[in-house]
Amino acid sequence: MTEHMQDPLNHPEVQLANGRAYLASFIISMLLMTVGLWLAVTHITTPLGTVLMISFLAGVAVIIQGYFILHMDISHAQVWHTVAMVLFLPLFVVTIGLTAWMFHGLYQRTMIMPPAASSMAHMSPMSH
Amino acid sequence: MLVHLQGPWTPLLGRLTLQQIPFHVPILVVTFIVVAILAAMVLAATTYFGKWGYLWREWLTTVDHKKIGVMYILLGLVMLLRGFADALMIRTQQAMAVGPGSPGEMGAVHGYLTPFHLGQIFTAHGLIMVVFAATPLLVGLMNIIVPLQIGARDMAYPYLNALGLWLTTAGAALVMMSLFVGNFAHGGWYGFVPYFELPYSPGVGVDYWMWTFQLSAIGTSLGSINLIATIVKMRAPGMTWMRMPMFTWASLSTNLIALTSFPVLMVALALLGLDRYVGTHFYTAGMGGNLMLYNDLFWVWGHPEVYFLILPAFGIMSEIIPTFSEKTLFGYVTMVIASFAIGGVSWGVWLHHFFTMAAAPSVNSFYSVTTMLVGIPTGVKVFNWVFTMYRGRVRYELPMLWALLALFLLLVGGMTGMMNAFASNDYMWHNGLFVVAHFHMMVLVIAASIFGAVEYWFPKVFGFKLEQKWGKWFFWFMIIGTGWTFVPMFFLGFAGMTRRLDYIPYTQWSPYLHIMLVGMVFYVVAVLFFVAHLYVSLRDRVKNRVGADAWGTGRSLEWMTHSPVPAYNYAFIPHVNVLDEWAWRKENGLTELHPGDYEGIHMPKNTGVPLFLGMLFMGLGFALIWRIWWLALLCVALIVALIIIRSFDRDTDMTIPAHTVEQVESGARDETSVAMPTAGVRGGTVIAHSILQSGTSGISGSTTSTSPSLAPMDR
Amino acid sequence: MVLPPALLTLGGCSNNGLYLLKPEGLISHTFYHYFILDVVIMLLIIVPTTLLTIWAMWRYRKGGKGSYDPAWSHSNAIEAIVWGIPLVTVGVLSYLSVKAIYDVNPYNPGVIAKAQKVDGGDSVEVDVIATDWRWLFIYPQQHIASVNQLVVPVGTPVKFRLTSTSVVNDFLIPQLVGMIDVMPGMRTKQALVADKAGTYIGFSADYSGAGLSWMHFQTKAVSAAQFAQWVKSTQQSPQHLSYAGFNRFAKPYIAVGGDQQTFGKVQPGLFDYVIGEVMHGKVWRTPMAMTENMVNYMQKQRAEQKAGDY
Amino acid sequence: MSASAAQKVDPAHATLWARHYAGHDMIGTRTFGFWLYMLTDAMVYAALFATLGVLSHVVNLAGGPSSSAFINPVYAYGQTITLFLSVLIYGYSMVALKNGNRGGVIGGMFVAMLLGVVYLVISGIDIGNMFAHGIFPQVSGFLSIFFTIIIYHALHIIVGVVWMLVMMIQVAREGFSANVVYRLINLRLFWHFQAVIWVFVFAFVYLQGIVA
Repeated sequence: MTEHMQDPLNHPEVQLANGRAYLASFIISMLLMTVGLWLAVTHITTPLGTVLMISFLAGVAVIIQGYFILHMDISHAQVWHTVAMVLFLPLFVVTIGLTAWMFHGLYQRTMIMPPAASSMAHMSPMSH
Repeated sequence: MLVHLQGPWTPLLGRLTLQQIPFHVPILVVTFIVVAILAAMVLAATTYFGKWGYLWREWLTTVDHKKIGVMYILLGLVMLLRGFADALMIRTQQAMAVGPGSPGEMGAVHGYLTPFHLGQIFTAHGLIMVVFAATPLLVGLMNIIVPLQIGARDMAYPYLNALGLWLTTAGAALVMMSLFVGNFAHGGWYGFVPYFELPYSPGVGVDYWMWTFQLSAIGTSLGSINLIATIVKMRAPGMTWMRMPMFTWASLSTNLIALTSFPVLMVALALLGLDRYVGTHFYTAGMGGNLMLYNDLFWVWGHPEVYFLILPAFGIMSEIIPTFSEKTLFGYVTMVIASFAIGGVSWGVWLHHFFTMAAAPSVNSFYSVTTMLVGIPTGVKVFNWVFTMYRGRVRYELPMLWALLALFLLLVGGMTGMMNAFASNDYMWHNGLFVVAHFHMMVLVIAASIFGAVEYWFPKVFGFKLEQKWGKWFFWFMIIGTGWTFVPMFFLGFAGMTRRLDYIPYTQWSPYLHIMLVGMVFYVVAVLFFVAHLYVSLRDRVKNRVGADAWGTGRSLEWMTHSPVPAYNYAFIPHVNVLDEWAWRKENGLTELHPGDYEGIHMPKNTGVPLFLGMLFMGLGFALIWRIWWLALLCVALIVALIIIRSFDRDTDMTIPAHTVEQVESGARDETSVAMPTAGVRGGTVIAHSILQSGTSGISGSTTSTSPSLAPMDR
Repeated sequence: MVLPPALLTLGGCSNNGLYLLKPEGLISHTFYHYFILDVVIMLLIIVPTTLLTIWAMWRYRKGGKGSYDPAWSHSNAIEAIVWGIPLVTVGVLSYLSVKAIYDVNPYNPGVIAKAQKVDGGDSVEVDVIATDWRWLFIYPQQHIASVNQLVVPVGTPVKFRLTSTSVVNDFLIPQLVGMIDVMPGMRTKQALVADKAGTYIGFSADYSGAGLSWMHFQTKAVSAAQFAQWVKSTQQSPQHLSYAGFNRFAKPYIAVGGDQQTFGKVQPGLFDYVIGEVMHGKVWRTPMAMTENMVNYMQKQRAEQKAGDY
Repeated sequence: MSASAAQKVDPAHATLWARHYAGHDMIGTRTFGFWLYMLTDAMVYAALFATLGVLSHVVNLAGGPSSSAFINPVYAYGQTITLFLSVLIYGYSMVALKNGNRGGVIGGMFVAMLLGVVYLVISGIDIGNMFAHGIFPQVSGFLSIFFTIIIYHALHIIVGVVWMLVMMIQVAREGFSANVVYRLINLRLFWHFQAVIWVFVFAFVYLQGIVA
């Protein structure tokens, strides 16, 4: 637990703060989100097209933010942060993707809303 | 109240009433009396010998990774015994309750346990063995060994380390509390929905289960962050990735699994909690919930968790087998790759825990194939261990015996695992005893490795070896018990018998159940031998004193420092030149541990905050289980306040002065005798090997209230 | 380690209850076929590995005859073999596993589809509703229902639709067909063909609460003529099952005595109706008193419920 | 491998001890661990989004309203602006830290915190409106996960606000000690990470909710 005796402000993770990068990140992500909102509200393309476009915009925004404000790069100070994130990324995809795949099939195979159900709801009990 | 509760509720005590204390269950009353007597004896002894101060200073407030590890292992052993007692009850109940004519005792319909009571027992057995026995045992071992193996003086976050321990302990304490206040969940350790929803499990049992699970999950996640950061950031100079010992590699991959998977468990449990407390519809059958979602989320964690447990076991085997083969591990690079391959594949196999869910055949095929892929790196590991023994000089001491037992059990477990991965087989015996027998083979791999690791590293931590005679009796009875219990269980699997029955309708199955009882008797005797083993070892501890390199053929860095390890681990941080640094130094006669003047060592100071936080979390859990809202709010407020107050504390570190280090080191060196082991080390001798002349320690640090004594463990 | 299996073989050669090893249906035969293949292939690997391990342990023990070479820790040839053997094995097993999954796929088992293509012919439909803790088998074509007893004709494909009222169960008849989850608010499918007349045990394999151990049923495989006879006699049964009656029937009930019964007439569409009700939030909750003191509850329940009309 | 490698190192000239080893980089270790924690939190979100994916089928509405029927994107857009702005200001506060400007750090953090409070107020109004229209988490499986995600995110903002309050006091009391500095960096990671998560929440809960 020996500490660096030097000034903590000289630490590379303090020094990487960058006002211009933060501003750029703010402007670009605001822009992307605004476009996304506009797409969603105006219904300018098909629902699927809009969903894909919004996903794309979100992806770009996240990459921009990851680079500019989370400082994900391979500099000496940040490389392990980046490695950790890269290790996690496929797991996010696996968790969401495989789950979606499994349940898409499961809904088709098991979640049949019986057509008769609603009409039977007020059926009188059978007499015998 | 947000949801409809059966039974009374008052603002002051929530659902807690006097009826929740099970006076009417004789088994629990007897258990309570025994536990109370034992607890009173321990408390009285501590008071009588005046050890409260010592306990507080040296253990309860410690942030030393070795002591925390020892406490983890103690917790694990205690819970292992509890889990074993549960297993005994399950086996006896099933053997008694065969056929419609089997009589019922003590208010049970068949056998001597009611279905509700047996349900609690098998739930507790599973949960305890997985998260409160195996996990603490392995986490404890990693805690002790990993910093030593990478040449670090401590973990990255000593305070967090203590917090992880006390959160896990809080969870374990709640499980034990459920014995005497209220009841535990009664549907299986991994929980079923919608069975665990309020309409079908109206009592507090599921809440106990949920919060204990959650606490241990938080504790383990914190631990995994700590171990990963320690390995990534705190390796000694020269300890490059490819010079790390296998156990450290295994710890890294296993903690990566924990780090990534435990959050999903927390979500799975939290959503169930929302259903039970707030009345949402995540897992309900109706109202737009999806009950299979729980299984999905749970096993997204649950399967990686299996490898979280097995990988450290593999790491232990990879340390023990080379040491007792007096030879380098075969295929080091391959072993590293295999560890990470297992960790990686573990993330894509979880559906095999619910193959019978009616997923599309393409989905089941995918998961069947990915599951089988695990067999490849596992097979490689087995072969590599065998080739480590090849051209070696294998010594059959206790740690090696355990490691080899683990190897053979792995062959059985691996084979049956491949049979389970074959989905058409699984359709037939899913939820059946074949699966149960299979995973008990695997957890016995873990158990055997843990016993091996305890034998192997015990002298490193305490400075003396465990004796061998009683240990061998323990070993052989464990083997016989295992064969006698689990071979019939495989047969019952072929009989189609399913899990968690408290009454066995088919009398054809009874011979197998009765044979298993014999196995349980062997296990009981084995436990007695284990106790004798510990007792005799403690009694003869002076005789069994060892020096740094306890087995004479240690290879990795931890064998380079004194046994027992001083608080600061290494007086001088070693510079690592090769893989198996210590073996290399011994070969080249570089075993002198005193290269120059001692320096002051900066260490973290002990603190009681983690212990208090653990207690508060236990209070929070208790309050939430019984829905005592005021207490829950109070605990949350205190937890937040305590964390903030602690963050203002500037006095968290201390420096061990150079002269104290010198005193400790020369004390350890004085004990070194000239006796040289010839134990198979090529060239050179082992200077650090020592035999203690007397029982009294040469090491005694100051024991003021703020700084811990530097003697690593009490002798 | 050797003793217990030896005892087992001595113990019960004739009727040892190892149901999975005595398949009597098309699906279970298919399972058995692949099971044997799987075991044989695995043993081809495991047995030599075990022998190799024992040989290494003996040969290279300290003081033994093995040569000692502590520096030896790498060999490309061995590495290739140790990766190669598991790789090939897993490849072969994966192929077989996928093939087996399609052969016994519960929704449309390859083997039954193939058999039907050859034989043609009808199939019998059965709607299965699992309650806490009984099995209700509805024959929608025949408008009859049977509790805790499944009667199927030999040689004819039987196609199941399954659902549950409250919690998840697993439908299993070890000698005829493997498990499929039976889930509330959801509909799963299963299919089987019985090869031989006989009575087979069937039960729920997933934990569903206190009554699980008693939640088993008889499967009677009978000839086509006997089946028709059984249908006819059941249709004479004076007991009828309407939805309102089902609502009472589905209340938690532990069938300690097997408790078989039949219904001569069943309200059409009952199966779909139950799924719809559950999807709309209907629950048959378990009373707390029942979980905690089951014996009293069972006695009270048996006094109340004397196989009444639903 | 080891033995052959061992022979390559000349024992006579090998360095055996790391004398005057300065120890590990304390700030870097602390922030790395915190980053690992943030990634586990991201995994929590991944699990929640997987849940959202599963519970977005028409069956999961259970007769309740679909998201397009009740989401008012004006509020969510307002939250986007305040959160991103707060993150930007916190960034400037970190620039002030780089320059050793104590007043700048405290001032920036104060504004960032206020914006966080504004975010919470908007979120509160939005959720309050939904509740007023009978749209509760208990209505359907879909609404359960919808509210869980947005409330979980709001809880993070609350934690961030409290943390900023604590850090402002610590900076004022202690100045830039190593402990304070690593906490400021961790808080930066925490706060900036909320913006990244919000991108997902905004895009996949709100915007796609309107489209669906």
